[in-house]
Amino acid sequence: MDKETDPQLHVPEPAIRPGDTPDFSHVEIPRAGEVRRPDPGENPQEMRDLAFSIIRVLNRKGEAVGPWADSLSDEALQEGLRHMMTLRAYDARMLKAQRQGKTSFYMQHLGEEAIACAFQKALRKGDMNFPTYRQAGLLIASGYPMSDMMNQVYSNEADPVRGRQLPVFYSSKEHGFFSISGNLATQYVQAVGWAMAAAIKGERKLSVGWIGDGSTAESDFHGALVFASTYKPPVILNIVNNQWAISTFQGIARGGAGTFAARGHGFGLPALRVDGNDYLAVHAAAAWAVERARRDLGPTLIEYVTYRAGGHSTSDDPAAYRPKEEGAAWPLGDPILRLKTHLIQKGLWSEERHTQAEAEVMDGVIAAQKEAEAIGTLHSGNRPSPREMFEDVYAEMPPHLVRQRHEVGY
Amino acid sequence: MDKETDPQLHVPEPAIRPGDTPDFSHVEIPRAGEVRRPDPGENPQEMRDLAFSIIRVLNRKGEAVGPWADSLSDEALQEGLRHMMTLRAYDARMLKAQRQGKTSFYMQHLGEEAIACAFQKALRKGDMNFPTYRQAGLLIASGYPMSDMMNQVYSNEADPVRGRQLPVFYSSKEHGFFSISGNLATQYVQAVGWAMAAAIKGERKLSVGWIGDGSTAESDFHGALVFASTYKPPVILNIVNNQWAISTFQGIARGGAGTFAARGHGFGLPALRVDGNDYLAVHAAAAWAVERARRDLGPTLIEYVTYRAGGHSTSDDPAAYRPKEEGAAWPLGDPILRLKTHLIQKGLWSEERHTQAEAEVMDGVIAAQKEAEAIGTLHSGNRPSPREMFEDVYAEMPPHLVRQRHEVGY
Amino acid sequence: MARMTMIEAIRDAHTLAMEADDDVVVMGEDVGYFGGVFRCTAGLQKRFGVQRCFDTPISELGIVGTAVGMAAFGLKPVVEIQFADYMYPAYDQIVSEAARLRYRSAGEFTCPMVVRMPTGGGIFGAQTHSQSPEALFTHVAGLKTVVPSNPQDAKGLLLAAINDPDPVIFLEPKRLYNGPFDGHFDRPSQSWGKHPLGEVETGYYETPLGTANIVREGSAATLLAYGTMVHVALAAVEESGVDVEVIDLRTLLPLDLETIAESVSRTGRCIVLHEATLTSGYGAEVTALIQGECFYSLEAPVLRVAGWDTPYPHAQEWDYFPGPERVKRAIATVMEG
Amino acid sequence: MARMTMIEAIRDAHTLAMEADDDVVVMGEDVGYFGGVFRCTAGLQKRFGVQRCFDTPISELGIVGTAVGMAAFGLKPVVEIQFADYMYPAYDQIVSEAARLRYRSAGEFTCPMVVRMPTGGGIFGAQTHSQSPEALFTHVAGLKTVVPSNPQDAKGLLLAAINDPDPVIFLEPKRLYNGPFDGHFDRPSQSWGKHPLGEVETGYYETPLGTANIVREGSAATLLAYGTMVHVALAAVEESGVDVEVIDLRTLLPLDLETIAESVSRTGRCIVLHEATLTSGYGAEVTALIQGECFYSLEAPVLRVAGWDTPYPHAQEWDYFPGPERVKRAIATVMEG
Ligand SMILES: Cc1ncc(C[n+]2csc(CCOP(=O)(O)OP(=O)(O)O)c2C)c(N)n1
Ligand SMILES: Cc1ncc(C[n+]2csc(CCOP(=O)(O)OP(=O)(O)O)c2C)c(N)n1
Ligand SMILES: [Mg+2]
Ligand SMILES: [Mg+2]
Repeated sequence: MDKETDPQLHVPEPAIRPGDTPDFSHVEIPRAGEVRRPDPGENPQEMRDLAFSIIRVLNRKGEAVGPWADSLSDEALQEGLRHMMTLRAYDARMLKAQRQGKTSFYMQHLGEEAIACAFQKALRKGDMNFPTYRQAGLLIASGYPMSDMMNQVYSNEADPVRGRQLPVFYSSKEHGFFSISGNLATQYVQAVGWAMAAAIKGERKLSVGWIGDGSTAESDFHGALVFASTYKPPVILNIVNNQWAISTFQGIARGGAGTFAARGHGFGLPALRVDGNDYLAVHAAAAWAVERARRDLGPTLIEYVTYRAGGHSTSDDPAAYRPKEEGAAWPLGDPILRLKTHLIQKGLWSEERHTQAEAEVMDGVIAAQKEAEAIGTLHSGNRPSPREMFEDVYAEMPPHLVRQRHEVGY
Repeated sequence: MDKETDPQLHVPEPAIRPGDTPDFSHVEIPRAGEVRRPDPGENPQEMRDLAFSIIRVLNRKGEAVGPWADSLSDEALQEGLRHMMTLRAYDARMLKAQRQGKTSFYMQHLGEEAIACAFQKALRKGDMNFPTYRQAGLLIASGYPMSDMMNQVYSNEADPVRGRQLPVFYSSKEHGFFSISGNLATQYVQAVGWAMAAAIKGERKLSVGWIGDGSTAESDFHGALVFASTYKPPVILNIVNNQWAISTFQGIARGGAGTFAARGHGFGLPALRVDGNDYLAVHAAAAWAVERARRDLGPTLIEYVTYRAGGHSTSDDPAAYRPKEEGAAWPLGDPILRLKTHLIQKGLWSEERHTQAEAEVMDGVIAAQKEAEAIGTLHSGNRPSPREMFEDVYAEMPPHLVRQRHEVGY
Repeated sequence: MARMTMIEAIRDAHTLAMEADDDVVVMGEDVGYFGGVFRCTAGLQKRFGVQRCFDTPISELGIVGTAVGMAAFGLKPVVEIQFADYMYPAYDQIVSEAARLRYRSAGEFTCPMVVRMPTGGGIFGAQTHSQSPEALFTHVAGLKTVVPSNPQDAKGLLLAAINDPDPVIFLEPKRLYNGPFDGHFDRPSQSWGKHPLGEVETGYYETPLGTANIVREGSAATLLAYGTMVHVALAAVEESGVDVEVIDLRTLLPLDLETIAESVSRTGRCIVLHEATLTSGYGAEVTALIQGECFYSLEAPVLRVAGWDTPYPHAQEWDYFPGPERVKRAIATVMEG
Repeated sequence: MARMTMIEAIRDAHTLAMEADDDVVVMGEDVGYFGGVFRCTAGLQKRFGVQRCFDTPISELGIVGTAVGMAAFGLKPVVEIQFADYMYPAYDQIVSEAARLRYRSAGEFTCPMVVRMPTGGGIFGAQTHSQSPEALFTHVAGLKTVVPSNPQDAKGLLLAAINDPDPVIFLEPKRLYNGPFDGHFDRPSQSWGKHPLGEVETGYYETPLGTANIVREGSAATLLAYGTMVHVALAAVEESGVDVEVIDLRTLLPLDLETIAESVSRTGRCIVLHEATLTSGYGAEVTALIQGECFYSLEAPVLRVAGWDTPYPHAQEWDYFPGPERVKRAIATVMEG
């Protein structure tokens, strides 16, 4: 044996901290179009390479290149741009509303808009997402009314979840958006259970689990992979790697693994790694995984590489743990800008139309906001009755709750 | 997209069930000596192949061959044989004692003796095992007094854990054997914590986590791999794949992964797969992983391929879920027989010496048993006082427990 | 009517529920091919196929977590946790997810699920095969908690639980699986073969959740028990010669407070029994409720007889188990008070 | 003496413990570089290095599970769970492992560990940032459970907890971090800057676990509270004009039953307050104990004022929170009884 060494705790550290100059040169980024596209039916053991590269479609010039291109029509691309712009405008208004004291809390999607917006377009009615708090794009891309989103954020009388949940914890069965939990990762394994149920019933529906990079460390992530790997139900397991988990960089959760996608290899699952700021790449990867599910070929794990450009939530100030300029230095760019460039390059869009669209989108958001605020905001106007506090604990209210409700005077 | 299919739940089933003829032809077993031995310092990414083969040293003729041979001296091999024989004799006597009503429960090691016995010899004083209930070989190979093991099994007055624990739930800090929990997998992550502590203090000690194939599905397995992969402390993570988890075959826990060792790949950990019925292979793999730990190169994951030849415990009758003859058909043979053949082949042993050793070993076990039974067995003779029931809940007994103890009359 | 052990009654309930409703699926560790380590699901896989009764990986989190997803889809999963002592890895999914899904989605998603688990001691199972964690469930809004004490109730309560639109924790006192047990560990084991409640109604019936059962009428005091302790209570009362009323709570949440309060108001004395650890056990809640409801009728403080505040030991099993001697002493004390 | 918020007091306790003993290590989600989402560990990593204060992956199981291993090695880990609502994934490690290690190894292995977690509501955190799970710990033999209500106690109790040879659950009412809060949500926030208990002893001191504190003497009734509810209690008592004694329990287990029983025997009336869900909450245990200890002195049933048996809602926060109005009504009721 070689010489012994005193052991040390190896605590991973990000390369850069406040005061340093942002540097992403260690992030290996392949050129767009470079990664192969195997047939969805190919043996997962034969496609391990896909977990160590990044599937990209849009190149620097905004062209769609390579085998993952062309999954979307021109109209769909324009719609996609509008969804992302809507989400960004929505975020901006809600952040402001929170600062104005109209609600208690908000979480934005800045820089990550492509992922949920594009993914949703690969699904159909009857499919079910089990989202985290950073996938409102799923609702927007599925046509959920924005005023209802705001009613939820404001916990007003029209809030679909009756004021019970923290802002952004939406729920819509109709739109394939499972009620958000707030406990990280718990819903990842539920997504697998939902797909198992679809398999048991032989119904052609699939489910989608969503999780953040940091949350993959949780137990439910393992439970999900174990059950998915064992019963092979129609589920897609998405990991949104936005580089940060509040103040903790992704190296802490990832440890010695090269990538999060690699986690799938221990379970024999096909694992893709995708440019999360590339609307086209996200959609193509989603469609590939959806095809696997619809052909009953089993689950797919997908890691989206992106960057959380904003604070974790309105309670967070990222300047305390990363350089302010880090976002601007992020090498995968801005998803809206990239799709816009692509559309312009294709002759489907222009700077003028974009400016106009921005105004239209903002008008829409403001109109929805007016509608919602006319009903009420957290501390003013109509809010759900205290009576509702006691409802839906059970289908039927048991005697002890009736008693407690009476004590409050209802 | 190709044609859609109605999804189905894919429930893995063992190839053979009671009534069928045992058939292990699907188990791929490489020839002894075939698997390469990389330098322990080699990049884990470069040794993924080791998780998909089986490291073997003893060939059919009982010769030690290949790059993993020669980690043990002649004396050590003879000692190893004696340890395994002792464990088997101990098991036989304790099973009988349980049937005679001398205790409530017992769990045997039949067919798996090599793993813990050989592994222990790669450790040194100060190292700590976090074992499951099927690693009594660690105690035997480290010279723990057998009568104390029996005192524990009998829950008598001399039981080191004061009658509090189920039989076989030993504990010995001195012998590097952490108190057994009974909740599967929980101690796997504790082993990582123990090694983190050694790393924090810079003390040259390592820890070893032990887990069964079935138990790798538990959350703590993931927690252990996440923390091990992140902080790279001196820990060895052992998986004993004995093909069964009570009535459930290993395919249920393993799902779509080729092997349990492959679980390490998602975390960037070096992962070995070893013939668990080959004393020499187990020791060599252990020594390799120990070298990694002592050089502060980080954790190692090892899967031992073996077969649980007996029932899960005295409460189990495996004939209900697998053919009775399956054990005999197991292609990796019997660990004692294989080491014996090797020693004979080397001229270090003979049938006569073996018969004589068997008798000696059994005498020793019986002598220990007499000693223990003179103190008492579960339902007869001296047992720990009910007073002890209230001790060690806390370092100092709080008032409410003193009160309760008084109620019992102590 | 048919003679059944509690195991057979539970199996019968599964079978009837699965026959009645295709959406009922059963899963857990060793429950499929083998039929469960206590045989409660034996035969189901053969009868209903691997898609409706199957073995799972050893992950209580995974079992309950996937069951929540299945229930949200529209199935009615009935899952087995091999021993209650092993439910902790699933506790987050039970407490944070199953229990709150209806509430947080305002009824849009629901979780009609049953989590069965064997509880209690008396089989020399030590700390990891003897626990009674009911209080960890009764504290959680959104859950119902049921503990049967005999085959007839076990079947009817399980059918009611499976049919319930909300998550139900179904705790099965394993010491009662094969026969009633009154705590006299030194006497021969009883079987359900001769016990009146081993005579079980055939066919589908439900025993409504939330109704207690007065198993022995009496006037001198009220003894509240559930699970194994019902039988201990009955034995202790007979041996004490005091005319104590014994109530089998059957459902801990919702609790049949009316029946209890009526009895205690009448008798003026009350003892609450359970095997679980005393401090913050379910007996605390019952005691607190009774002293509130019946304060002016109480002649003596409500007494609790429960497991000691220690882990469940192996060799000292019978020193730990709250048997008839302790209950008799409590009866004497409460009658003096 | 020095002016401190509760956050600063907790930070000070960490610093002093780490200075005094190299074996004290601190870890948790965001506790390292950033210093914790509530800043309770700010500065520790810089001062003591990454080997003694570091960020962990988001795995409460992993945090507590590795801490158990570290404690068994001989360290004294102090870990933070970001919100008590997120402790469930670690519950198995706490209950089955940390709490029972000394017992099951007969003292050979021990677990001197502190698990800190912010609890309680009042910050519009809804169901996943508002819970008070103390009863889930007090039911578990082998754990101690502590809830400070002010900076002076928080520091002394935390130092005592770190120095304790057994696992201690340390619950920090997050609504008290920056100032006392008496439940009058519609009045301006208070800070610790002017509160007498914001004046904290400098240097190392321990506030012994298991001793309650009479924070207001009185003769008409006894109000038992802990954490945020201590301040609610005091406000309600002042406003009620009734001469109620207020006791801050500080440690729930072990409980200072002597001080409580003495008080209730004297006043004959008692109210127990907590923010957690009523049913099977810690108030049930205290009520059960008091009706046992003080039965013959009680003039009225012990009353519990607690959170409703629902998840903690967002918009209805102040309908849920047991504020001074509810406490005043309880005082009136108990005085009538
Ligand atoms: C079980 C649990 N633990 C901790 C938290 C607190 N928490 C909320 S978000 C968060 C970070 C999550 O990071 P990541 O998974 O990367 O998602 P992101 O916020 O980056 O989208 C933490 C620690 C929680 N909500 N649930
Ligand atoms: C948390 C938990 N769940 C379930 C059990 C019940 N149980 C005891 S052993 C066992 C099978 C374990 O199989 P494996 O991990 O393969 O180990 P082996 O018995 O084969 O050595 C089960 C399910 C337990 N002890 N703990
Ligand atoms: Mg993230
Ligand atoms: Mg096994």
